[in-house]
Order: sequence, then structure tokens, then C-alpha cells
Amino acid sequence: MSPGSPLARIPVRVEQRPAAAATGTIGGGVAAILTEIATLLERLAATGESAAIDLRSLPMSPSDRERLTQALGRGEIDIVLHADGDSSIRETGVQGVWWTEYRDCDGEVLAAFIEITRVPEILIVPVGELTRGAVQLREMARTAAAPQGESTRVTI
Amino acid sequence: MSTPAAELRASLAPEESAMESEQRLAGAMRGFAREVGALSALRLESCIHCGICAEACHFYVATEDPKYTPILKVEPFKQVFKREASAFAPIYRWLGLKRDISVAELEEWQHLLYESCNMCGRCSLICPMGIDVAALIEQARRGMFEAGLAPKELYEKAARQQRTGQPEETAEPYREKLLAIGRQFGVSIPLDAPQADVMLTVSRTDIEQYPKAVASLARVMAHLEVPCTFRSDGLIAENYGYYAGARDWQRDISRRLIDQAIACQAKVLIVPECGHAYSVLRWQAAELYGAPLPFEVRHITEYIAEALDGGRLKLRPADAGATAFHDPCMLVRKSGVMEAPRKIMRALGIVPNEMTHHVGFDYCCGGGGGVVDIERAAKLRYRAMENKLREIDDTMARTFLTSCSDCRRTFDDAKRHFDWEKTPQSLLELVADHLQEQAR
Amino acid sequence: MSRSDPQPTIGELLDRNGVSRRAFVKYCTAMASVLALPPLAGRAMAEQLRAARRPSVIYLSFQECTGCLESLTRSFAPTIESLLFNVISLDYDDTLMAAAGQQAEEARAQAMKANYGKYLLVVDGSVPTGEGGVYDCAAGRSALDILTDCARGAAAIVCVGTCSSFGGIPFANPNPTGARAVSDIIRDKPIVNVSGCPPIAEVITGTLLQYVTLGRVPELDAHLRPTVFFGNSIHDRCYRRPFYDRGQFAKSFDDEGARSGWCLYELGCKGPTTYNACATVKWNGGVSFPIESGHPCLGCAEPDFWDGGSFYSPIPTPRWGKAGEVRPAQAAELAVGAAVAGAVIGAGSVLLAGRRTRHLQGPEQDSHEKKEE
Amino acid sequence: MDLVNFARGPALKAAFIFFFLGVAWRLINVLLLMHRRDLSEPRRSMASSLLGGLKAIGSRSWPHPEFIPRTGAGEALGYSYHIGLFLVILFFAPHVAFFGSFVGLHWPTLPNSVTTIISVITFTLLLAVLFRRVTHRVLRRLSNFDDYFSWFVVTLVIVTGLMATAHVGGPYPTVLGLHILSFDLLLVWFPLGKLMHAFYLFPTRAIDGYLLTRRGAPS
Repeated sequence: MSPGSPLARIPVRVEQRPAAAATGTIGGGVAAILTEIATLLERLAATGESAAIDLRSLPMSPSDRERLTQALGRGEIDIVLHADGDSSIRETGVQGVWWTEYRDCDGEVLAAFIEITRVPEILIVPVGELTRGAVQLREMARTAAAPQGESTRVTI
Repeated sequence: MSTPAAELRASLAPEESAMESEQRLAGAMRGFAREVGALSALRLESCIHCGICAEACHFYVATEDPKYTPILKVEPFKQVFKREASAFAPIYRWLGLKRDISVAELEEWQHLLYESCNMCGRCSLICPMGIDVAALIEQARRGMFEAGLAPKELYEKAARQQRTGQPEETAEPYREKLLAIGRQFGVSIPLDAPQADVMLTVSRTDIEQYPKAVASLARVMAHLEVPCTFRSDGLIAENYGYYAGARDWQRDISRRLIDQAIACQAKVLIVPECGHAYSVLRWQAAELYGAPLPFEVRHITEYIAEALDGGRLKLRPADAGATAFHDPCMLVRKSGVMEAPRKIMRALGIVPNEMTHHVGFDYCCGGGGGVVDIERAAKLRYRAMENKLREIDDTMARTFLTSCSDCRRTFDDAKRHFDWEKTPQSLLELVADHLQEQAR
Repeated sequence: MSRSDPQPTIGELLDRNGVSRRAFVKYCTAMASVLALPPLAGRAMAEQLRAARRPSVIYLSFQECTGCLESLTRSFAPTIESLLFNVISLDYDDTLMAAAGQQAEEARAQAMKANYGKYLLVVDGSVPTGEGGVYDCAAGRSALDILTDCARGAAAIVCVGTCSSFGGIPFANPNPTGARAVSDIIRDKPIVNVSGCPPIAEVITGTLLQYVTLGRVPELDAHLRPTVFFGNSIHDRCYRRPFYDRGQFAKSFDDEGARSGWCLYELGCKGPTTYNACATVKWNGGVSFPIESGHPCLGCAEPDFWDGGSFYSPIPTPRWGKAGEVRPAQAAELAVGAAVAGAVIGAGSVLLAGRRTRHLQGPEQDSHEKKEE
Repeated sequence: MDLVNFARGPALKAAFIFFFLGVAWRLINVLLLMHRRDLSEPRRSMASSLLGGLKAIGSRSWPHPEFIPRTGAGEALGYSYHIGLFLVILFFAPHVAFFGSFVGLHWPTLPNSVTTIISVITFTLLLAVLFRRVTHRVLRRLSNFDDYFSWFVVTLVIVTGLMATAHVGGPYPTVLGLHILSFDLLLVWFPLGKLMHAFYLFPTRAIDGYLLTRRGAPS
């Protein structure tokens, strides 16, 4: 948009949300979430029970969310899930706390969670899949022995 | 023990007890209906039942019995108004939402309107809505009178006064008594002068009980050298028609005085030390008469205060000691005679020890509104006035003054009943005793 | 399009179509999030769904603008849309289906016959009942006729959009076609209303998914709407709510308040009386919703929203019946008129009171004089 | 929304008309009743009597000092809930939108937290007022249906209003509808019962204040 265009004459102002006070201190909402995560971690350690916090259900301003990600930090594991779009599962700076974002093919976030678990369950392959994989491999071994034109693409 | 019905009959005049229920009801309706007007309607409509008026009424304060709540005393009047003349009256009647008043109710209210109300007007001052409750009570009494429920003491006095000019039959007519008082106290009594600037009237109570007050009036007037006269045919200032609630009789009684004042071309009619007589003549007579009065009505204390102001009168200091003054309700709250008695007291060198409640807010003596005349009311009246007596005692006054013969009579009665040590004295008498002869 | 029994399970279909387990869990987890279920419920939902069989769906369009279907087709990304069609078997939709005319009608008849008592009927649009229903006909039959016919064998009916749910815009005053909501016509079937003009795509798909997962109609509110989506008012979940509570309101669309993102209540926002998921699910894949874009909520998910007065007058604004909103001059006129009428009646009552009191007073004569005689 | 639309639509219109009709009816009835001219000689001039009437409007708002020990608490209770009612009625944002649309004006509002607190206090005071009416010997003796029903109607508006604010007792539109309906009921009841004192208050104070001042009596 060139400065002379009529659009430029429309006054535009970036909306500042009330919660986004630039004080630099951690807002009450962020502190509450951190406390909740700590409680859930303690429970995981004691009983082995996993939990997750749906970020959609938390009314957070973008700056709050920014503070939360900064507080949790980055960990050692980054997983990308290629299933109908690239979803990310990242360990945060706190082990056992994962930041999960499911995205669609356009990269739009479908759902975002903080998971408190040893390993995010979506990564664990169930028994049915294992046996199915075994069947597939045996089939491949059998067909590999026979002459073959083109390879079969396998979706996992 | 007599039954309430028998007691009620005994409290009524023979003409009244002879009335049938229907006559009573019709009478009450007639009386109330006559009192319905814009002003009474506004007052009746405004009440929010806050109950605050009870706190102003010495009958309630003394007994804490809610039936003595002032506004409750006009309930039958209110009921008739709502049912007959209020905005929704036709609907109320059609749907039967407001009951008709009953004879039983009227009979019950006789006690509330006559025996437990001095019409002192204290409730009118406390009402947060600004309702003149006392004015409504006066109107309600008029309905009760038409219902034949005025106590016999008031009814008979009113009837006689209307007929003869004297509330009571006396062996010697008041005219003669008046002249006798003049002889007794050595003052000349100007009587039946064909023409005088000032017409004087006399209180029946003074004639009967306090002759010195009558003589004092004559003495003060003589001292002032104003052409004045009593009139044989318009002598008595009191108006029992007002007390009884007999509107027409009240008018006739007032008219007697008005006619006499006109006859002698008086410019001023002086009411002696009597509260209700003043209030009736000053504020109600013209309306009942149907025209403005062609003369001024003045209370004797007002007249004296005016003379003091004009320098026509000088008083010697009175050796009264600590003094308390009782403001008669009918003079202050109903009539605005607030400053005159104090001006007079100042002239006498008296600085009164005021009671807790004084001037416009003082408690009634308990005798006003004709209550002191009603035999049945005595017990309750004594109870109600105890507080007043305490307030007077609390002033530590030696001298106790007032400017109303009815109040004076009530306090004298209390003196007997309670063995009370104070004697109520007349301010007028004190003035008469301290006239300063002027150098001429 | 119809299948013969026994139908394969959804899981089998997914495998057959090459949709991975993780993709499906991901989808279900996202759905669970939309449905405000606990985050870990997505996995259980995925398991349940995989085991379920696809219900046959017949989608009827009546007096409508196709906005609802437009919204529905924008649900998530195309892949997910295909997922949706793996979850249900859309056997009839005259807008979407390739077949037309006789062929289409036959497909519907066949699906109804094969799945009698089990198929899900989705209705979009109100049903005109005026003049025998002539205002909406397809294949020579009125909408009313088609609806009653299709409803007979339905397991449940899902009304998509405010028109089928509550009558919507066709139902608005003066309702020339005699439009009715489906629930006004069909009374013996479970009905789920997914209102909105249009409904949020995810709310439509979510409701269908919920139905398939549960195998029955979900929990509904008084207007038969699924409480998971319609349980809260826009106002309750609105990010501008703090401004409302503080009494900070935009007074016009170009004032400081509007620019500062203050509450739009005084500009007519119907958020407080509107129950929908706009403030949480939002639109276009969670990009925004009307209030976030600076416009008050119109209340489109509520019955009679079109007749509820101006979109730009606050909720408590008085409305004089069907005539519209009260204007000060009109209110004054009405008040004065009523007061004048009252004054006339009052004057009449005074006359009556006067007659009454005169009557009670009897002939004008001094009462005491009578007594004295 | 059906209930809200009914409450703020036909019901409100009917109540609005009834209110003005009824109020005018009652006021005119009082106004046109016979009035006798006061023929007595006034003690004070017309001007100062009129001034006395005006003064009484203000001065009767609070008891004369002589009466305060006996009546102060009762009057304070009465005034405090009236003040609470006026604050909430006039300064709660949705109320401003409502009343403002009648007169085409808008005025500043109070934050919701403030109006909510005031409403709760006012409601508590109303409960105290009822308790007092039931237990105080004079009030109990004086009270009739009008007193209790007027209390009920006013309290109903407050309670439904608080319910709408607090989101209890049903979906917000239903409770809002009930709130507006209860206000409609208040409008209808207004000219029928003691709520009319709002219109009588100043005239009565002024007229009796005028008459007393005319006599030179305290008012």
C-alpha cells in the first residue's frame, strides 16, 4: 500500500488488550498455570497418572502465552508428526512437560496442549499396529523374494 | 363490670345513644363525605404507612400501644375516602376491594379520635411525607360526630353553647359572673359598648376557675387605654363545636362572636389565654363563615407583645426565679404564636429554662382537644402526661408559666392527681401584676 | 452411495482409505478440544469412533440460503472434510451430490429403505406451511411432505441453522410463507438444533461427531441445542467481558472506546442473550469472531433474532411490539396520550366522587338543625 | 429471547401506557376534588409562605433534631435503600441504555462491581425493612396488602436483576425476561398502590409546608 493510497488515510490502531500490561512481571494467569503444571508433575511422579492442559480453554492474551512459553523454555526433544499436516511435540525445559501443537495441512493450529507425561501417548504404538506392521513386513519380504516392478508406499 | 357496649352508651349523650346503627353509618358517611376535598385527599393518599407519626404522639410514647399511631386514628375516614371518592373508588366498590366501614369500627375509633388525641399537631411535624395528620384528625372527628359518637361531655357542651352561647348551664349567667369578677378584683369591666376598637372575649375556664386571669385581661386593656368592650352575646371564646367535631355548631358558635365584633365595629378581636379558641377563630372561622373576617383576631399574648414592641407598654421585672414556660400546642404548632410569650417574658426579665422539647416541638399538656373534659379519658391522659411533667421537673424551675387556660387547668388537675408540687401560672396574670405606670 | 449391511466400522474404513491412526487421534483430540472435553478424552473418542459404524445421513435443504452448507464445507482443512465423510455416509444432499433429478430421489429412497429407523436426517432451512406448502417444492412434492416422509424412518433429526431450528429469517415478521421450524412439525423424533446463521462449521461437524461417538442425541438445552456448544453465552466467554464489568463501553463505531476494543454492549451487542460457541471456537479455523472484529453480536443463534429490534440497539432497549423500537418522541407521545386519557378518566372519577359524596351528604341542610327538632 | 421480547415489547408498552394513565388518573382525581379557599388572615406573606412550602420539601427529608432519637434509625433505613435503588436504577449500564432510549440521552455509568455491591446492600436493606415492618408493633398494625405487595414488587425487580447479573436461576435471557417483566409489573402496580408516594411526596410537603408557614407555625 503506497502512502498516497486512499487506504492509507484510514486510521489504524493496533489493539492493546487490557491484560497485556508491559510491566515485565509474570501475570496472575501465567503463575496459576505454572503452579498447576507443578501439581500435575508431582501427581505424575507419585501415581504415574498423565494429564494435559488444553490451551484453548485458557483465556490468554498473546503476551501471556509468550510469557508462558518463555517460562517453560525449550527442552531436548523436538518431534514433528507428519499426519495430515505437520504437528509438533516438543519437550519444554522441564522434563515431563510437553508442548503439543496439532496443525492441519495449512499449518493452522487445531489444538494446543501442555502435556504432563513421560512420553506423549500419541507416539506410543499400540499392539494392533505392531502386529499389523509385522504382517506388512512379512508380506514385503515375501514379495521382495519375487520379481517386483514398483515399490509400495506405506503410510504409517 | 359493664360491657364495652354499655360503657359506650354511657359515654354518649342521650340523643346519640338513641341512634340506630344505620343512622350512625349514614351519619359517618355524611360527615366524612363532607370533609373530602383536594387537600384531605392528597394527605390521605400520601401516607406510606411508615409509622413514624407514632413516635411524635405522647399517647403512643407513653403506652407503646400501636393503636395510638396518629394516622391510624383517621383509618375510618381514609376507608370512606378510598371507597367513595378516590380515583379507583368505583372499581373498589365494583370489585368489593375496600370494605364499607362498620358501626363496630366507628365505635372502636371513638376512643382513638376523642379520648387519645389532643389534636396537638406534633404528628404533623414529624411526618416525612409532610402530611398534616392533625388536620385529618379534626376532619375525622366531624364524621364521628355525625355518627353520634362524640363523647357526651363534648356533645352536650357543644349543643348548649350553640344554642345559648354558654357551654354549661350556670346558676348565674357568665355575664353576671364577669361583672362580679370586676367587682371582686376592683377592675372596671367594659361591657356591651356599642362601639369599640377592640372586642374582648373570655374563657369559660377562666370565669369558672381562674377569675384573676379575667381581671388581668381587663386590667391590661385598661392600662393600654384602648377602647374595648366585652359583648354579652359573644362572651365565651371557647368553641366546643370544634372539640366535638360538630362542624355546623362550630360555625354557629364562631358566628356569635363574629356578629358581635361586627356589631361593635371592632378592628381587633382578642382571644384570652386559650389555645383552641384562638386557633379556631384565627384559622377556621372565616372559612366556616364564608368570607374573610372584617377584623383581626389576636391572642392576648400577641396583643401584649405588639404593645411592647410599639412601646405602648412597659413591664416591671418579675421576681419569678427559675421559670419554665409551656407552649400551648394550639398556639404554637397550629397557630404560629411562637415569639410573643418569650418577648413578654423578656420584658418581665425572665429567661425561661426551656424543656427538652419546646416551642414548636413541645409535648402537649394532655388536656387539649377536649380530652380534659372527657371523664373516660382521664386514666390514659394521666399516663400520657407523666412524661410532660418529668420534662417540666427537669427544668428545675420554680415558676411554671403557660398561656392557655385549658393547659393550666390540666396541669392543676395533675397537681391534684400526682401530688405534683408545681402550680401552673398565667403569663397574662404575671403581666397584669407587673404593669409599669408610665409617666404621662 | 448406499451400502449393504453389514457396514464396515469407521476404523476399517479409515485404514482402507489410508488415514493413519495418529492423524485420526489428532483429529479427535482437536474435536475434543472444541467440544470442551478433557484433553485426554480425544484418544478415547478415537477408539470409540473407530469401533462405530458410519450412519447413513440424508441432508434435506428447504427454505434456506445454503449459507449453512457453505459454512459446513469450510470445516477445517479438506483432509479433515474427507475424514468427516469417512465418519458418516452422506447418502443424499441435493446440493453436494453429483446425481440429480430422478436419480437423486431414487438414491434417497434407497438409503431410507436400507437404513430405515437408523439414518440421521439433517435439515437445513425452514419449512413453509402456508398455502399447503407450495412455497418450496422439489420433484413435485412440498418440503412439508418430504420432511414428514423422511422423518418417519429417521433415528434422529439434526437441524442445521437457525431456519430449521427456529424458523430463522423466513419465519421473521410477517412470515409470508408460513415458515415453521422442524421441531414445530415433527414431534415424535429426537431433534438436535444446531442454530446460527450460519452455525460455526466445527459446531456442525462436532455435533454430528458427537452423535456418532455417543450413538445417541447429546445433552441438549431448552432450545434443543447441544450444551457443549451452546452452554455458555457469547458474553460469558467474551474476551471483552472485563470492559463490560468495568463499565467501559464503545458508544459509536469510531470512538476512542471502539478503537480501544471496549465492550460493544451499548452498540447493540446481543452477546449476553446469545448462546453459541463463537467466543471460544471462533470462525474460520479459530481466526476471529464478530466481536473480535469490532462488531456486536447479532444473536443469530437465538430464536426470533431477526425480530428482536435493531442489531445496533442495546438489549434492554424497549420495543413496542412488532412496530419496532421506541423513539423518544414516540415514547413521549404515548406517555402524554396515556396521561391525557388518564386525566380524562380521572376527571370522570372526580365527577363520580362528587356525585357520590353529595349523595352521602344527603340534602344540603344543616344536620344539627334536624337533630335539634 | 421470546420472554425478553415480550417483556420489553408488548408487556412493556402496556405497562408504560398503564403507568401514565394510572398516574394521571390518580393525580387528576386528587387535583380536581373540591378545594376550599383559605379565607383566614395570613400571618406570613404569600411569598414567604410559598418559600416555606419549598423549604419543607427539603427540610422534611430529614426529621427535626427533636425527633431524631426516636425516628432517626427508621428514617435512615428507609432512605438508604431508596438511595441504593436510585443508584442502581440510574447508573447501571444496561439501565442507562434502557431509560436512555426513552429520552434519547446517555449518561455516565457505574462499574458493574459497584452496582452489584450496591444492589446486594439494597436487597439486604429491603429484607431489613420487611423484617422491621413485620416485627415493629406500629408498622405491623398499620401494614396492609399494599405495603407488602409494593415491597414484594420492588424486591422482585432487585432479586431478578441480581439473578441476571449473577447468572443464577436459569439461562440469562429467561432471567433477564423475568427481570424486565418484574419491572413491567412495577410499572403497573405503581399507580395502584403506595408507590404513588413518589408523586405525592413533594406536593404534600410543599402544600402543608405552605399552610403551616402561612400560619407562622413550624413546618
